[in-house]
Amino acid sequence: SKEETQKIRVAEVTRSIFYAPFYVALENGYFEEEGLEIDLKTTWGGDKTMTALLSDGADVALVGSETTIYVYAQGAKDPVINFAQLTQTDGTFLVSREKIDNFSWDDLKGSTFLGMRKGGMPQMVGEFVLRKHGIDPHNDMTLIQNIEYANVPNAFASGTGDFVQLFEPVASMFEEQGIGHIVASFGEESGHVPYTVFMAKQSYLTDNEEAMKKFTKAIYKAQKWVESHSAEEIAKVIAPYFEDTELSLIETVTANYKNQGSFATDPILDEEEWENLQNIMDQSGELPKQVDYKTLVNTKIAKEVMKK
Amino acid sequence: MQSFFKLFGRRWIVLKTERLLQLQKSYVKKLRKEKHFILLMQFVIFLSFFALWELSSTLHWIDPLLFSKPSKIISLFFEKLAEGTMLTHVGVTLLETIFGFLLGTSIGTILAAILWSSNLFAKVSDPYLVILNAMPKVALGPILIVSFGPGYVSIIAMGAIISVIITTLVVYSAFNNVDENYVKVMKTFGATKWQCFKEVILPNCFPTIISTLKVNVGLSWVGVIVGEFLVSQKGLGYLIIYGFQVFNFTLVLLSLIIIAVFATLMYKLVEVVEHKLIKNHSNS
Amino acid sequence: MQSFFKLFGRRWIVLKTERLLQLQKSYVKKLRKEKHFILLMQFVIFLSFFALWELSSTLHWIDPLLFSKPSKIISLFFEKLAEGTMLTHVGVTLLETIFGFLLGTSIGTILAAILWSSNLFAKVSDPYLVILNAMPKVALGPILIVSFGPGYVSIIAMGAIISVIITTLVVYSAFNNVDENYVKVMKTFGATKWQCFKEVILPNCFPTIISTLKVNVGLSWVGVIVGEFLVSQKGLGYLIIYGFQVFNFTLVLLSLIIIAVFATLMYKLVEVVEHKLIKNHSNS
Amino acid sequence: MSFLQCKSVSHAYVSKHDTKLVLKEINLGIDEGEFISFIGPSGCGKTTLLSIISGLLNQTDGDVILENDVISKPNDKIGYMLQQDYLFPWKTIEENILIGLKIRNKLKEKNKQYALDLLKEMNLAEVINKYPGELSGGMRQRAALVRTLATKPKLLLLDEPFSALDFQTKLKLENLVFDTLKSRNKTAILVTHDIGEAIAMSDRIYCLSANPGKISSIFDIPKELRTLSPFEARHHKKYAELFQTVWQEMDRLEN
Amino acid sequence: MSFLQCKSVSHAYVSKHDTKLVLKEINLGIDEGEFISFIGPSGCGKTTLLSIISGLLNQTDGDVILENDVISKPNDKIGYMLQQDYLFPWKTIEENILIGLKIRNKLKEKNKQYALDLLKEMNLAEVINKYPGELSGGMRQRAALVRTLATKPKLLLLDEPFSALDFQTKLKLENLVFDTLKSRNKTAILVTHDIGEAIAMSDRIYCLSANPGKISSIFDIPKELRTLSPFEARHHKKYAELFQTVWQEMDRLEN
Ligand SMILES: Nc1ncnc2c1ncn2[C@@H]1O[C@H](COP(=O)(O)OP(=O)(O)OP(=O)(O)O)[C@@H](O)[C@H]1O
Ligand SMILES: Nc1ncnc2c1ncn2[C@@H]1O[C@H](COP(=O)(O)OP(=O)(O)OP(=O)(O)O)[C@@H](O)[C@H]1O
Ligand SMILES: [Mg+2]
Ligand SMILES: [Mg+2]
Repeated sequence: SKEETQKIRVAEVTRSIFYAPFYVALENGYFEEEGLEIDLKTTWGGDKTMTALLSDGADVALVGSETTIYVYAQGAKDPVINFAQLTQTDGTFLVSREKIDNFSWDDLKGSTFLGMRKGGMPQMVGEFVLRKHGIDPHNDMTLIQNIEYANVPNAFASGTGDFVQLFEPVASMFEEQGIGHIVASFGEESGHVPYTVFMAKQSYLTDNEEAMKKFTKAIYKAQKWVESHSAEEIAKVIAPYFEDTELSLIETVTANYKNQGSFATDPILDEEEWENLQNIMDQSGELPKQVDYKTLVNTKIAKEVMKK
Repeated sequence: MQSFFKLFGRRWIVLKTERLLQLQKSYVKKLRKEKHFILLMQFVIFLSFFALWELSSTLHWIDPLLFSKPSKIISLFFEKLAEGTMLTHVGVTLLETIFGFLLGTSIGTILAAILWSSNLFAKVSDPYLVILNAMPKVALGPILIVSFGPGYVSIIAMGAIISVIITTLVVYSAFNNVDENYVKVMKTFGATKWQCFKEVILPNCFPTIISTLKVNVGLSWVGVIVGEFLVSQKGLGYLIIYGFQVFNFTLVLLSLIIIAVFATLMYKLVEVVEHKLIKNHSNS
Repeated sequence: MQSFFKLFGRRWIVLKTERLLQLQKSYVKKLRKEKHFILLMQFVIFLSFFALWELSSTLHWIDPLLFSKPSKIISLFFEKLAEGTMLTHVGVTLLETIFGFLLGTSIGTILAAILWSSNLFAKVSDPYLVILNAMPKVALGPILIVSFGPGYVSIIAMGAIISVIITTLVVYSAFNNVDENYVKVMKTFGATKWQCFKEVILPNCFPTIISTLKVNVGLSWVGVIVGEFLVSQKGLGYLIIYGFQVFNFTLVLLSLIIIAVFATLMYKLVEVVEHKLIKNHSNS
Repeated sequence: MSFLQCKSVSHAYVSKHDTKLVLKEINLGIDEGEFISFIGPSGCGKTTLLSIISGLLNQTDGDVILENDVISKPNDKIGYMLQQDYLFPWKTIEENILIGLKIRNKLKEKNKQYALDLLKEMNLAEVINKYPGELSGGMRQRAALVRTLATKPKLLLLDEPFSALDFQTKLKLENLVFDTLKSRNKTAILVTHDIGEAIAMSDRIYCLSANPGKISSIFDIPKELRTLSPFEARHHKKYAELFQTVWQEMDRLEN
Repeated sequence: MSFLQCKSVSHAYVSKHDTKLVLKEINLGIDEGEFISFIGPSGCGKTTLLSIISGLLNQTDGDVILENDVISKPNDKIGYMLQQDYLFPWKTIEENILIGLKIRNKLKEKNKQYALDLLKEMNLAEVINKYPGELSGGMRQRAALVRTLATKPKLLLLDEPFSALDFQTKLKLENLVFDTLKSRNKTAILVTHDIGEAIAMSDRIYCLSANPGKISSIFDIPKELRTLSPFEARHHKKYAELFQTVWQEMDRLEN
């Protein structure tokens, strides 16, 4: 019903340019158009985001799909269901300390690699990509995986490691400052995965199906807008969400992501992506058990929204 | 020689007040000189620290990206101040800390009173108190988030929980260490247990309670910062985490400095309150 | 009535030793009964806590996903023990804590001695010490990683840094509060400042130093856990973070329980050492 | 029957590891208005006996009877003054001296006036709003006396009230206390280590021996000394004689 | 010239807000072997004077001369005993009594033996390995005396050494200290509040008046009393007379 606005509490896993379409939806008023009021909260880290969702501190979470598998594997009675995809590739980049003109993945052999913490999506994708290029992450190089997500950049900047796996905008910043050089994108290498997805408890989805449809519709609208606009235009719209980042940097980063097709163009989480995710998790030894696509993914909402 | 002394002695009597005044004057002068020297030294240290920082950052002796530099921090500070966001962050953290602090102290004191009132209860709960006390409370972060949700409540709970057990133990031991002769005096007048508590035990331990406040302020800051590291949208701990996220070390260091300033102010405030309240308490 | 007393008095003399023994016996009996009751109550509390937990988790009064349940925790414990990984984690954290603790205490004591030796230096550094003391040290975590690199050193540094200033302040104030008459006695024998320190100041403050140990153990745990939250791939703090990350709350709670056990053991150990060392110290 | 009677009072402290008989069959009777002293070696049970008489401690055996009432808990008629003043440092002198009336719910204007008059009599009127920490030892002890007397007890128990004072102050306070109590016809029991004090102030001295504490001898003070103020008594020749006798008795008890 | 001479010794404590003249022109001479007492109201500067004589405190004016040496810092020839024993609780009695020799680097077998003999003389041989906390007040004070005497000072400064003890113990210790010092021909200065003690122990009494502290009167003790032990002296008739005189002087000084 459009007369009354419904409030939806969203917990995002972090504040990142990677989630540009979401901020576009907020900033361009797509949610308001649908009669939704979004109460956005940043709950740093997948663990806290999922906890917020499970302990009813939030209605919808924006976080990696792997968490839904973890939760399901622990025997949740009311599992968390993925219903709208936001990003479809990994968002990290491979940054090297020295400038390398003709980078080949073999350069990583024998080096010290500063990776992400165990159990998270970036780490799993990182190892997956390395393996894909014939590198055994635990034997062919010195792998440092002990650092909390937010502290990885400063560990690298203060001299640890030859290579580092970094999120934006830090990767571009390092490039700018000459601390490191982006040599590859994990997003390009990983193939499509449900990297960041909107999800909610099953019970919530059932009880608020209409609202969730509206929510997905707003997201879809934003995805189309992002697809059809330049990085410069996008950066301008989302700038208010990144107070302390320079506009030019936002633009660079947006362009990077846009160019490698990180932003999903529609909210549907495909089965192929799902299996890719499980495959990646399995290779890292973090997959507690195989979970059927249908069990944790709701495509009905997205499909209906796209039909209209 | 003796005559010299006689003479001197005599002269001294005549000049007595004058001489004393002179002694006083040179003493005060020495004191003032020392004080000025100390202030100067402190100032020099302060200045050279920041100057060295600025210099080494500018000359790239240290990585300016990681260690920023004072001039940048100051300009960021004014920028944030102009925007008005800094005040909100500081306000949020301060409020959380004060709430956590007051909660922790008052709950701790009440628990101590309950323990005091029932010896049996105290004995039964002893091992649990020891465990709770030894437990590093920051490890409970995840549990708090699960229990209180990811919001202010969790942060304040962290600020409170970190000080509540230690307050209980310290205040309870103070209750028990009250010189029993004070209680004996009360008992000779036929006082009840509650009267003894109200008139003797509590006022006697007031200084201890106030002293725990000083410790608790510090603990509450730790709790709130750790809490804000885990869940927050606003506040100085949030700024640190956020600053890291966007690799803005100027912001991180600015937040650290502001935390240091406010933590110190709060500590000093409690100290002033302590001095005021305890003044009449001390027995000569 | 008087005759009764006479009689009673007489009887009493005869029965004296017997009567005393009986008094003693009934007293000891009462004590034992109370002790048993207390143990029983403690056990009942312990049991009902875990039973209630198990029950409410099984019956879904609380979300078993978030709060796990004791039976699962226990089985996970044995599983991890069989794998042998648990021992490594515990060992790592314990070592870090012990190192941090020893470092913090010894550096703090040395700093206190330096402050004591130079009054001027103490006065100059006073405001800086106040700021450093009030500063919530956990906020410095990121800075430590930048300075000491992402590894054990940072964690141990965190465990040490969190206790070093408070040790300095407490021990320095103890040094200054030594009854000056003890020093006066030394001075009448023409003792130097160093002799006074060695023979009087330090041994006099030994109990205080040992007492700060008890506080420091707790602080070091906090520092190490926070440190492990930030950088680590082993240790109990790491297990908590990891368990949280993969949403295995059973692991989180198991780690918390193990932390509680070891923190308590370490605290008790220091307490025992304290009692042993202080025994002869106390003046009657 | 006497004003106060102890009948075969015995007391044993029971602890986990042993039982110590501290008082053994103390029998004594004190008439109204008498001033009695207990002396004896340290640890012989003097404080214990006072605590029993005051009703703060329940004896193992025997009875304490005050004006036909058996004492088993603190009683309005008894005032107890401890070795140190134990004024409450966080209360003003006024609050301190009125605490007894307050606890007993007798804070009527009349009683309050009585206490304030006593304070004036002790030359403490001008410190009424000060805190104990601001007073000298002698002043504090006097305030403590006022606090004890404010509730108008008939029997005063004084446990070494002067031992923490310096010699001159002590001599002066002895006189003051003596006059105050005599003029109000209070009955008093004084515990002291100072033989001279016992002789100078009291009508009768009970010497206690230790392990277990029992009455080993009783000295009646000659009339000549009784009527004198303590300070004067100390310079009477009978004083020196009696001092020697008691000293020897004490010496015997201690070895 | 006397053994010890104070020449126009004055002292003022200077603080931030005011300067207090505590001692004003103290002139005195003490011969070797003499036993001198200082008495005076609290705060008249007795401890200050002792500190100056001991060299611990530097006077504002005047000179202290001991056997022709000007005293300006602690000196081997002087032993100082404080009001309480201040034995180090963390050291055994043996370590305590040898600390002076240790500090002065004189821990030779001969000196050590001297200290241990003294300890035996004081009846403390069997507590040599105990800690001060396990001793009674009198024993502790005796141990403190041994500690002071162990370095063989020629001049002893005693600052109210008996004030924390109970009456009997005090009388006994007075005798012991008196005998010990006399037999070794030590010179001694005793500070006390107890007029009786001053009369019983010393050869001469200096009465100090307060604000600023100066010598207000000197009492020479009659020969009859000097030769008696303190305990006996207290019962001599000249004692009572002198007591009255000094008492009145003190009373005058205090008001
Ligand atoms: N609460 C108690 N529990 C066990 N023993 C006690 C207790 N109070 C006193 N005693 C013991 O009883 C004995 C008598 O103690 P009490 O205090 O009555 O002696 P006192 O004559 O007053 O000694 P003092 O002259 O030193 O004051 C002492 O040996 C003491 O150790
Ligand atoms: N270090 C100091 N600084 C300032 N004033 C002091 C100091 N020491 C003592 N005084 C003051 O000097 C005066 C004399 O002190 P002193 O201790 O010498 O007196 P006293 O005669 O020994 O007193 P008492 O009999 O109480 O021991 C007192 O008024 C005291 O307050
Ligand atoms: Mg007693
Ligand atoms: Mg003095």
